[in-house]
Amino acid sequence: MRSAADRMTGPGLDGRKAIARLIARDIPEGWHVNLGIGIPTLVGDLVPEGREVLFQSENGILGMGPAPDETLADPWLVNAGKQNVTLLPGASLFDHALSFTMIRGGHLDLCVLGALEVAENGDLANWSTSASDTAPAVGGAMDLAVGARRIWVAMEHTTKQGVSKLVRHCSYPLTASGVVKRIYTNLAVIDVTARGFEVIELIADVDFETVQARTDAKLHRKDVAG
Amino acid sequence: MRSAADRMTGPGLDGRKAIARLIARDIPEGWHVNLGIGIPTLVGDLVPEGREVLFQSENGILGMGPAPDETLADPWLVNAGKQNVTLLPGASLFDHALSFTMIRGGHLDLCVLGALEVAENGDLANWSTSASDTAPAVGGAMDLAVGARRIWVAMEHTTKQGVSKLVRHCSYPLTASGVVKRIYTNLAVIDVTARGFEVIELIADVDFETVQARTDAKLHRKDVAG
Amino acid sequence: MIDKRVATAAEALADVKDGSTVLVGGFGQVGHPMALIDGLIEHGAKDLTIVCNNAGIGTSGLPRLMKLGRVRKIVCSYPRTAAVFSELYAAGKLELEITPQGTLAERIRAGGAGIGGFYTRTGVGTLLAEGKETRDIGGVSYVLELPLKGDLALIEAWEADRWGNLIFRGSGQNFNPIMATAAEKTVVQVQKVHDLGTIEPTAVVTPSIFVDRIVEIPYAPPYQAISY
Amino acid sequence: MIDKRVATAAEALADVKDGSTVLVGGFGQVGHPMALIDGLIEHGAKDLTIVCNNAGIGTSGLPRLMKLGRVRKIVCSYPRTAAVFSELYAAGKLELEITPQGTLAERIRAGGAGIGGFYTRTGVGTLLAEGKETRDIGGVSYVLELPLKGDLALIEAWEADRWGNLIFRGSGQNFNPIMATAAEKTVVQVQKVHDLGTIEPTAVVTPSIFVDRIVEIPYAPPYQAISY
Repeated sequence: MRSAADRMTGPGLDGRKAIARLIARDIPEGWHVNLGIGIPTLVGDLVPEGREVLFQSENGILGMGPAPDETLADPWLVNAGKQNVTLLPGASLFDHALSFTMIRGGHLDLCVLGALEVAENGDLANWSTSASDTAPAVGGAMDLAVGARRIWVAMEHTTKQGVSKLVRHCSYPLTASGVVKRIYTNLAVIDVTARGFEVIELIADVDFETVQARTDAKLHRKDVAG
Repeated sequence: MRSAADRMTGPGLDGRKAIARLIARDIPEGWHVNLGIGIPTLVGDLVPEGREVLFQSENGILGMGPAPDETLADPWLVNAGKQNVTLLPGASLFDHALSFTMIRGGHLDLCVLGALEVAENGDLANWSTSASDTAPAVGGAMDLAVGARRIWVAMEHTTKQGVSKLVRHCSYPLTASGVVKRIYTNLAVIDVTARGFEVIELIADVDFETVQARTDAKLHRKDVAG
Repeated sequence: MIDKRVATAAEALADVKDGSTVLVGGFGQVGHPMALIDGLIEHGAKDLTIVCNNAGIGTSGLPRLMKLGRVRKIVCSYPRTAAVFSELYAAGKLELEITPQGTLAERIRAGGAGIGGFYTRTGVGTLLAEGKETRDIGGVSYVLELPLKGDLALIEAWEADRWGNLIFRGSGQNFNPIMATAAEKTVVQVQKVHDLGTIEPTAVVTPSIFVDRIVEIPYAPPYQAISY
Repeated sequence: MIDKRVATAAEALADVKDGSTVLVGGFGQVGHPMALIDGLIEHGAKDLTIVCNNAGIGTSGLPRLMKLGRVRKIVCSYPRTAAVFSELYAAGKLELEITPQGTLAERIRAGGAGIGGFYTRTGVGTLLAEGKETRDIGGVSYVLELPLKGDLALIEAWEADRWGNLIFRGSGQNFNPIMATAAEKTVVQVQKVHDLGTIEPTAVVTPSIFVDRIVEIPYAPPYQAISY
């Protein structure tokens, strides 16, 4: 068992899996979902047995299955993070044009992304730390952020230095404006609503005040006005 | 044998086939060619034995073969004129988006179209007889006319009333501006050049003066200035 | 378990609203979803906008829908396939938006792909570009065309699985794969539904994400294969 | 007889000119034409613009081409895959045009499909839309993106026939089918060339019209399958 203090200083693989497991719990059957690199990728293996969820990868896969045993991996089949993957019965393979038709055309029910910062109006910053980045790389993040019907963010609540990643205004370059609908951290599950951040679930033994203390923006309690 | 007079009053099936045969003669091996409805469609069956030419149909076929025996026709396989067709070994089938990528993207070496009028600057009118057409229908003509690398026109030299279809300026609504490169009629083969219509071949026993008399625009002789 | 099969066209179309824009697949009669159009006729929805390359053939299907006065407008490239269309249009009882075939295809693809508009050379300087923005890009003239989306797409495929992966036969793809991407609800008429995994991942033409409902209609040749 | 096979990468690339824009397929190492890139290195062409989703991995292929100083500019979505790129870019020795991955794909498709430009929501309000036209269409903000074309496309497919019909394996399609449409010359590295007619018409992913030259490289797994 990891302590609340551990979760506050940032989770290891177990903690990251715990975040991913909450997300997997909340994805209904039948959704089409793209998973970003990092914690989001872990979601794919954690969907409850028997629930059919279709995972999409922007390099042309719909219907990815569990991660393969390394020795049995098909080297021709990789996901957006270039990791080997498997296919479920019913999977399909296609090119980048059709893949981004799915993404940009609003056909994905959900995309789960990592983030550097999320602002209380739903702004997302997850691709670059400055306008003078020495090696900027955006990948499919901007397309996914504007294209999927819902954006959920999976991230540690603070940086390793303890700085809140939930903010009033993003300081890093934006990926997209006003797109994040929900955030899963090691401390809480938080909806982005018209009034800002709304805590809908506290993780284990962490209380609301502790999460607020770690957050650089006002948190609201669900079902409590103001 | 049909007489020159026959050819001047408009060809029957034999005459239309004669025009199509000339076109088939002039298509080099390896070209990708779309054939319009009417005389152009006849070209497909007239390519000399052993010469590989790939015929495209805008409804998603590349590599059409000879017209099928009616009783053996595959009802799921039709060309742009909704006639049953066959496939050569090496054919491919695809959707309208990819078909018009071929067409609009400049990948066809040639499109052979029918016409109501062709002007000496290469303007093409082949889709509508007036702006108040009671049932206008354009099909793929405008896309083909601007997209293919070359437009050749196959048509009778004059209307049934004897009016020239080669004109100084089109009177019918345009399909596209300045796109026609060559015209095959029952009287002559005519290139559209910087100086206008240039006769490059006279059909059988018709002479230049006769063709000029039937043409409502100046004709130039190939290799003769002025 | 995801299972998009419904028993009848009537069930698949139960929630269609008056005033809907309906994308209808097919080129001529190949890939044209006759059973679903019959279902739409039965359903009774009116004031429809139909997007289809042709206006149908003969008196069944789209011509019947038009004859019944249920179509307000038709968007197509080549309507001159049905006498009913010509009569209604000449009588001013049917709006027509005529669009070059490749532009029609690209507008539907844009609708499905989240593209807000695109520039094409097709139609520049012609009647069909009148009232549209034209623009010089790199010394070439283009016309701006806007995306086309449907409330409903009615398409025909050859075979499917219960998730909605589709394969097509012969020249039956035509507008179907792009229309499947461009509507709120995509209903497919297929000749056979296979077990999941029967269709190879590389063979899938329309991935299941684009399909909402599947109606199985036993194997039969296209409604009518006419040369004209 | 149409036969697009050539014996070696060197022969297939003999006419590449300095200053060419080269579209290079692949996502990571899958579908990435390593043998053709080696051919390009051998050939010696310089002042190249490379369009590729990634900047390569390790020190072979694209990183080697960059290290040799033959690349002037790279257009991609995710270059942060090769240390060589980062070094050269930080040293100001390499131009970078970074493009969102879906916009990169759509720009290449537009290049191949004769589209003069298109509007996308991707990137609106971000650094990557700076200097680009933005426009309101139906109450939504879009940014105008222009087509990308190559003098040359280097792609990898799984199998082909002598006309150039292509099929792909696993996630090997990625950028390859669209790049094949968007270059003056498309050269393909395949693992096997079959007799004409062996590949079913419905199975063809890239129709032969888009392919100019085919180099057969015997079956082998992707150059490197690394997780990072």
